[in-house]
Amino acid sequence: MKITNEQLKDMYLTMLKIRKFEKNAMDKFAEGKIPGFVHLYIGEEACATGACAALRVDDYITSTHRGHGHIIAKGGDLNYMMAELFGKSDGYCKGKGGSMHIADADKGILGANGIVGAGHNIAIGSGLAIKYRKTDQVCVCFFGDASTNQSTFHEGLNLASVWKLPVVFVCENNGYGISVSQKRHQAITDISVRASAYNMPGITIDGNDLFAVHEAVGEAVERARKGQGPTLIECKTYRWRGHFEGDMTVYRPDGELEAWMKKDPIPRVEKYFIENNVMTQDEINKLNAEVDKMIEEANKFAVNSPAPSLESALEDVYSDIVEEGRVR
Amino acid sequence: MKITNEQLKDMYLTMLKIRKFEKNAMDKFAEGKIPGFVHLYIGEEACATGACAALRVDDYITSTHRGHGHIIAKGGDLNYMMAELFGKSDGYCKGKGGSMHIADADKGILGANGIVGAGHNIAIGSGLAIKYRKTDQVCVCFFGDASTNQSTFHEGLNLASVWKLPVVFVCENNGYGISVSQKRHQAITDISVRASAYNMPGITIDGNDLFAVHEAVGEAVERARKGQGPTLIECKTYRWRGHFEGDMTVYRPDGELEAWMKKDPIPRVEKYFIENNVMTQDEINKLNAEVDKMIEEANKFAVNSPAPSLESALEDVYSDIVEEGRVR
Amino acid sequence: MKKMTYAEGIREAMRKKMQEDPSVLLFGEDVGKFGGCFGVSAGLWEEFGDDRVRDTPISEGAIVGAAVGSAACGLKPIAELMFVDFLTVGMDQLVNQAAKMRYMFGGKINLPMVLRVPSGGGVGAAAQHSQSLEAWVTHVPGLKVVYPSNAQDAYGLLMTAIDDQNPVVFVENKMLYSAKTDVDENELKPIPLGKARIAKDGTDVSIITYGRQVFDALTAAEALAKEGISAEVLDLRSLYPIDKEAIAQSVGKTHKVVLVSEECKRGAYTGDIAAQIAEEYFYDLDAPIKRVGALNTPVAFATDLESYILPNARDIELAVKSLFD
Amino acid sequence: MKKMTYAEGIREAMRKKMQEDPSVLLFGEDVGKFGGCFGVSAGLWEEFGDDRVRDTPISEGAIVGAAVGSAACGLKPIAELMFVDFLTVGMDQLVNQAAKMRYMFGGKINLPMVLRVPSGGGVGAAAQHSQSLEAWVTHVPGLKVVYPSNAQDAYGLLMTAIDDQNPVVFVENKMLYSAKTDVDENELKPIPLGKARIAKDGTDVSIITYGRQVFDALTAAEALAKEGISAEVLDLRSLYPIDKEAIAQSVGKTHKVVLVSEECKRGAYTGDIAAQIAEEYFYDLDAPIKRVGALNTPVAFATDLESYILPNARDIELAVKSLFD
Ligand SMILES: Cc1ncc(C[n+]2csc(CCOP(=O)(O)OP(=O)(O)O)c2C)c(N)n1
Ligand SMILES: Cc1ncc(C[n+]2csc(CCOP(=O)(O)OP(=O)(O)O)c2C)c(N)n1
Ligand SMILES: [Mg+2]
Ligand SMILES: [Mg+2]
Repeated sequence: MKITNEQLKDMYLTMLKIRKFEKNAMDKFAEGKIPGFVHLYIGEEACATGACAALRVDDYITSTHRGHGHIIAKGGDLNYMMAELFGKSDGYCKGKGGSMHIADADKGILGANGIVGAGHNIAIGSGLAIKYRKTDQVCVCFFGDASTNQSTFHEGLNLASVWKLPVVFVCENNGYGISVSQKRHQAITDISVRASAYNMPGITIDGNDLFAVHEAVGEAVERARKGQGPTLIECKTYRWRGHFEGDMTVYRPDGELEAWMKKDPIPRVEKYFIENNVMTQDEINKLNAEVDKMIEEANKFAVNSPAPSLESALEDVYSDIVEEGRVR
Repeated sequence: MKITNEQLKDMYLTMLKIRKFEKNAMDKFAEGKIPGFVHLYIGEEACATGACAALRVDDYITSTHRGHGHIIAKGGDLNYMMAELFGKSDGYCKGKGGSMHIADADKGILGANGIVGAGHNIAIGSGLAIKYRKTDQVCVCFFGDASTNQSTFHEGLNLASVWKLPVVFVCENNGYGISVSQKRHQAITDISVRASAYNMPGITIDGNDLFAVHEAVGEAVERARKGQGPTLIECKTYRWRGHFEGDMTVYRPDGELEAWMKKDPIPRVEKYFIENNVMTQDEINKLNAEVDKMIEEANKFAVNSPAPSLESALEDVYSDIVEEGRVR
Repeated sequence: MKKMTYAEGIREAMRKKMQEDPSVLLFGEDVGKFGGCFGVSAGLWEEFGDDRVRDTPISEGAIVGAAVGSAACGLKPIAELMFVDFLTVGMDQLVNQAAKMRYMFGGKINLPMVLRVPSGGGVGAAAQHSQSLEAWVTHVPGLKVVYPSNAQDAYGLLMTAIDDQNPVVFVENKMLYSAKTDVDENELKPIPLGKARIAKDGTDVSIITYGRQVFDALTAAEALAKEGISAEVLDLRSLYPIDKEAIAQSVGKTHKVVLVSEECKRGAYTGDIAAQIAEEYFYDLDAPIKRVGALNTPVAFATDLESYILPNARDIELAVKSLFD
Repeated sequence: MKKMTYAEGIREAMRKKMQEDPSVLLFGEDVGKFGGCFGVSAGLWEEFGDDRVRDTPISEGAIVGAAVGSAACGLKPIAELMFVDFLTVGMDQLVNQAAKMRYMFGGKINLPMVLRVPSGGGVGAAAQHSQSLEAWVTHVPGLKVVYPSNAQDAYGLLMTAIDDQNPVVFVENKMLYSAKTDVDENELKPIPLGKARIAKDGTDVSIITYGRQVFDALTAAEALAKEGISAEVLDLRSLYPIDKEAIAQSVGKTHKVVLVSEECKRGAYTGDIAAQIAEEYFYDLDAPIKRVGALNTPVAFATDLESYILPNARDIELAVKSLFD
C-alpha cells in the first residue's frame, strides 16, 4: 500500500478531528449537556482512521457503541454528530438516536449500534447486497474484543466466509469489555486466530500504528473487491477513558493507562511528519488550531440547534404511519 | 484407554439397541403410530456408544433432535422411550415431549432438544454446576456439524474454555444440516479446527470407529475430570436415513449412502469380536435376538400404555401451579 | 373459480415479485433445492438459481441480520425462518435492529424486508415447534405484522409486504399450507396492509380472528346459525397496522365480541384488541368480551393433548353461546 | 422507619440467600468487582469471591443457558442481563429451554433460576436500552414474572424467587434503583409470588399498575383526591402468577379501572389484564377500561422526547378523570 503525503495528512486530520471531537464530548458530558451514555474513542484513533482511509465513499461500514471515531473517519459531519449528541433537531437522527445510533446512509455509515455484536450480522447483509449487485464495494465491520464472544461474531464470520462476502472484519482489541479484561473473557490472546475457524485470513497488528492499520485493511479491502472474500484484522489498542463517561476504571492495573498513553497514535504520526519533512511543527500547530475551530463550530451548531418538537417523536417509526400521540 | 472385553460387549449391545430401536421407530412412524418429527440415528451408533461408555451414571449429557442414540447409550430405558415416541402416559415425558424432548435427570440426561445448538449452552451450565460443587463429574455435549454455525456453539465453547469447565464437546459430523452439505454451510473441512478459537484441544476422528470414539472421548473425559478443561472432538459419520422420516434426500449424491453403509460401525465390531475370539457368530446372533426381544417388549409397552389424560395437559407447566382448563 | 393452496399463494407472490424486481431475493434454511421444510419455495431455486434463492447455515441471527443489512443497502430480501419458534434466536436482529433503525436514525433509512415465519401447532411437533408468537412482534413499534388465512390473501398481502419500505413479519400457518381455497384470478394482486376482510356477514356477534382460526370461526358460525345466532366473522389479515375501523363497525353493529387466535391466551395479541375495544368502544358492548385461545401451557406432543390445548371451532361456538345465555 | 434503596433491597436479598444457601450464585456481565452496570451487586464479589459472583463474557445466550443448565443440575443461579433489551440475545434459552423444559420432560426437572433484567427508560439511553418487555415473558407459559416497585418488595420477592423451583424473570426498574423507600425491618422476609399490594386504598377508581408507575399512580391519586376522586392504587408486584382476586375485589368495589405500565401500549401486558377484566368482570364495570402506557414508538434519545414518550403521573390523572366526565 503506497500512501501519498496528501493521504497521510488527511488521515492525520481525521485523527485530530476524532480526538478533539471526543474531548469536547467529554467536557460537555461532564457539564451535563449530553444525556445518556457516551463511550469515547480517545486512544484508538488510528484504527478507524487507517481503516476508513482505505475505503471509498460508496463503501459501507458498521460501527458500535463506541462509534464517533468510525463515523468521523468515514466522513460523518461533525456538526450533525455533535447536535445528535446534544439531542437536537439538527442532529443526524433528529435527536432520536443519540451517541449510540448515529448513521449516515449516504456515506455508507450503517449506524453506530447499542447492541454489542450487532454489526457483524448487519455487515454480512451489506456484503450480500454488494455481492448480489456485483459491484466492487466492500463493507468494513468494526467491533471490540469483547464482542468477539457474542453469537453474532461467529454467525457473521461463518456466513461471510462460506458466501465469500466482501466484508473486512476489523476488531479493535482494547483489552476490555467494560471491566472484564480479555484474559477473563476469552482464553486466547490474539483474536485473529479465530479466523481459522472460518478458513479466512486473520492478522494481528498494532492498532496504534496508523500505517499498519491502513496497510492491513487496504490489502483486505483489495482482496474483498476482487471477490476473494472476507478477512479478520485485529488491531491491538487501548481506550484511555473509562468504558463510558463516569466509569471509574477500578479494574485497571496501575500504570497500564500510562504505558499506553506513550503509544498515542497521534504524536507517532507527527514525529513521522517532522522526521520526513511532510509537515513542520508550525503546520501541525496550524492544523490543530483549525480542527479546534471545527469543533468549536460543531459545538455552536449543536447548542444553537432547536430541541426537537414533541410531535416529532411520533414520526419515523414507519415510513408511512405517524403514530398517535396522547393528550397531556 | 484400555477396554475390557466385557466393556466391548456392553458397547456392542448398546449399538444394537440403538439400531433396532431406530428401525422400530422407523416402521412405527411409517405405520402412522408415531406423530410429529422423527430423526433417526442409524449409521451413527458408534458416536454415542463410544462416548457414553466413557461416562459414569452421575455424568451428564446434552443431546439433540437426533437424540435416541445418545439417550440409549447413557442408559435410557427403552420402554419409556418408545412409549414417549408413541405419545403415551408411561413415556418419559408422559407424552408431552415426544421424540425430541426425552430426558432422564436421574441418569444425567439433560434432554434431547428441538432447538439446534441449544445443548451447547445448557452443557456449560452443567459444567458450571460440576465445577462449582467441585466434584469430578463431566458433561458430554452432543451436536451435529451444522449446529456448529449456531450462535450457541461459539458462546458455549468460549465460556467453557475461559472458565475451564468439565465439558466434552462431541460433534457428530454427518456431512449435512438437513439438505445443506457441510461445504455449503461452512468453509472448513475439519470442525475440530474451531477448537483453536477457544484455545482448547480439538481432534477429528472416524466416528464410525467405536474404539476411536471411546478412546478420544475417554481421554477428554479424563482431562475434564482433572480440571483441565473442555475438548472438542469431531466424529466423522453419516446418517443413513433422511434428515427426518419422510425426507426424500434429493440432495444426496448418488452412491454416497452406499459408500458409507460399507463403513457401518456394527459389523466392524462384530468382525473384531470374531477375529479376536471375543464373541462367536452364534453368541452375536443370540445377542441380536435378545435385543430384538427388548425392542418387541418396548413396543408392547408403548402400545399398551394408556394415552395421557386430557387434564394432564394442564400439569407440569410449573411445579406449583396447575393451569386452568377450558370447558368444551 | 380456481383453487389454490396457501403455500402456492405464498410461492406465487414470491415468484411474481422476483420476476418483476431484480432486488428481491429469498434466503433461509433449506429454501433452495430442498424447497423449504414445508415445500413453500419448491421450484424457485430451479427458476432463479443460487444467487436469488439461497440456503443459509443454521444461524437465525445471521439470517435476520442479513435481511436487515441487505435491505439497508437497497435489496428487498425475503428471509424465511424454518419455524417461528426460532425467532428466539434471531430476535435481536428483528427487534433491536430492524424495528428500530429507521427511528433511531431519524427516519433516514428504508428497510424493505420480509421475514416469513411458519407458525402454529397441529403437526405433533411439540413445544419448541408449535408456537404462535405474533403477540411479541405486534408489541414492537417499527414492525408490521401480517397473518393471512387463505391463498388469495397470502398472495396479495405478500406482494404488498415485499414492496413495503418497513420490516414486515409475515406469519404463515403451517396447518394451512396445504389448504386449498378459492382464488379470483382477476384479483390476484397486492392487498393493502391494514384492511380486514369480512369473511362472513352477521348481526348478532362479531368473531374477530385471523389465520387458521378464521376457518374454525366459520365452522362455529355455521353451527350457531342453526341455533339462530348470526355471527359475523372478521378476518384481520394484518395485525399491525390493524383495521380499527372494521372492528369498530362490526362491534357497533353486533355489540358482542369474541376474539380468537391460536396463541396461548395469556398475553395474546387478542388481549390487546380486547383492551382497545374495552377502552374505545365500551359503550357499544352489551356483553363481556370473550377470548378464545390456546391453553396457557406449552404445546404438548401427544395428539390428543395437543388438540386439547389448541382452540377449535367448538370452543368458539361455546364462547359465543355463553354471551347469549 | 428505616429507609432502603431499591438496589439495596435486591442486593440484600442476594446477600442473604447466598449466605444461607451455598447453591446460590450470581453471574452476568460486570457483576463482580465492577458491581454491575447499575451498582446493584456492589460488594458481593468482595464478600463471596470469584466462584460465587462471576463476570461473564458478553454472551447473553450463554448467560441464560448457563443458568438453565446449572439449575437443571441442582444450583440456584441468579443471572443478570445488563439491560432487559439484551433478552433478545438470550431469548431462546429463556423461552424454548427454561420455560418449557419441565413441561416437555413431563414434570421431571426443577429449574430454580432467577433472571434479573433491568428495565425501562428515563436515563437517556435511547431505543436499545430503554425497553419494557414484560409482555413478552408473561406470554410464555412456564415463566414466572415479578416486578417490584420498592425496596421492601424487591427484597421479599427476590428471596422467594431464588427459592422458587421454576424460572423467574425478575424485572427491575433502573430509575428506581436509587429510590429510597420505607422498610419495615421485621417484615424483611420472603413475600409470596402472586399477591398484590394495595398501595393506597380508594373507592372510586382502581389504578392497577406495578414497578415505577406505582409512584406515578400515587402522585396522580393525590392530585385526584383534591378533586374529590378517591383512587385505589394496586401494585401487582407479581405479573405471573397474577393476583386475580385482588383485581376482582378492587374492580368490584370501584367499578372503574385504569391500567398503567411503562410498556409501549400496543401489546402491553396491561392489555391482557384489561381483557381479563372485560371478560370476567364486565358487569362490574360502569366505564371503559382505560390504559396508560408509553407511546407506540421506540424510546427516543432526547430528554424531552423521551419523557413525552413515557407515561407519567399527569397522564394517569387525565385518564382517570376522563372516566368521570
Ligand atoms: C448484547 C449486549 N450486551 C451487553 C451490552 C453492554 N455493553 C455495552 S459495551 C460493552 C462492552 C463491549 O466491549 P468491546 O466489544 O470490547 O468494545 P469496547 O467497549 O471495548 O470498545 C458491554 C458489555 C450491550 N450493549 N449489548
Ligand atoms: C434453531 C433451530 N434452527 C433450525 C432448526 C431446524 N433444524 C432441525 S435439525 C436441523 C439440521 C441440524 O443439522 P446438524 O446440526 O448437522 O444435525 P443432524 O441433523 O445432521 O444430526 C435443522 C436446520 C432447529 N430445530 N432449530
Ligand atoms: Mg474492548
Ligand atoms: Mg449434520
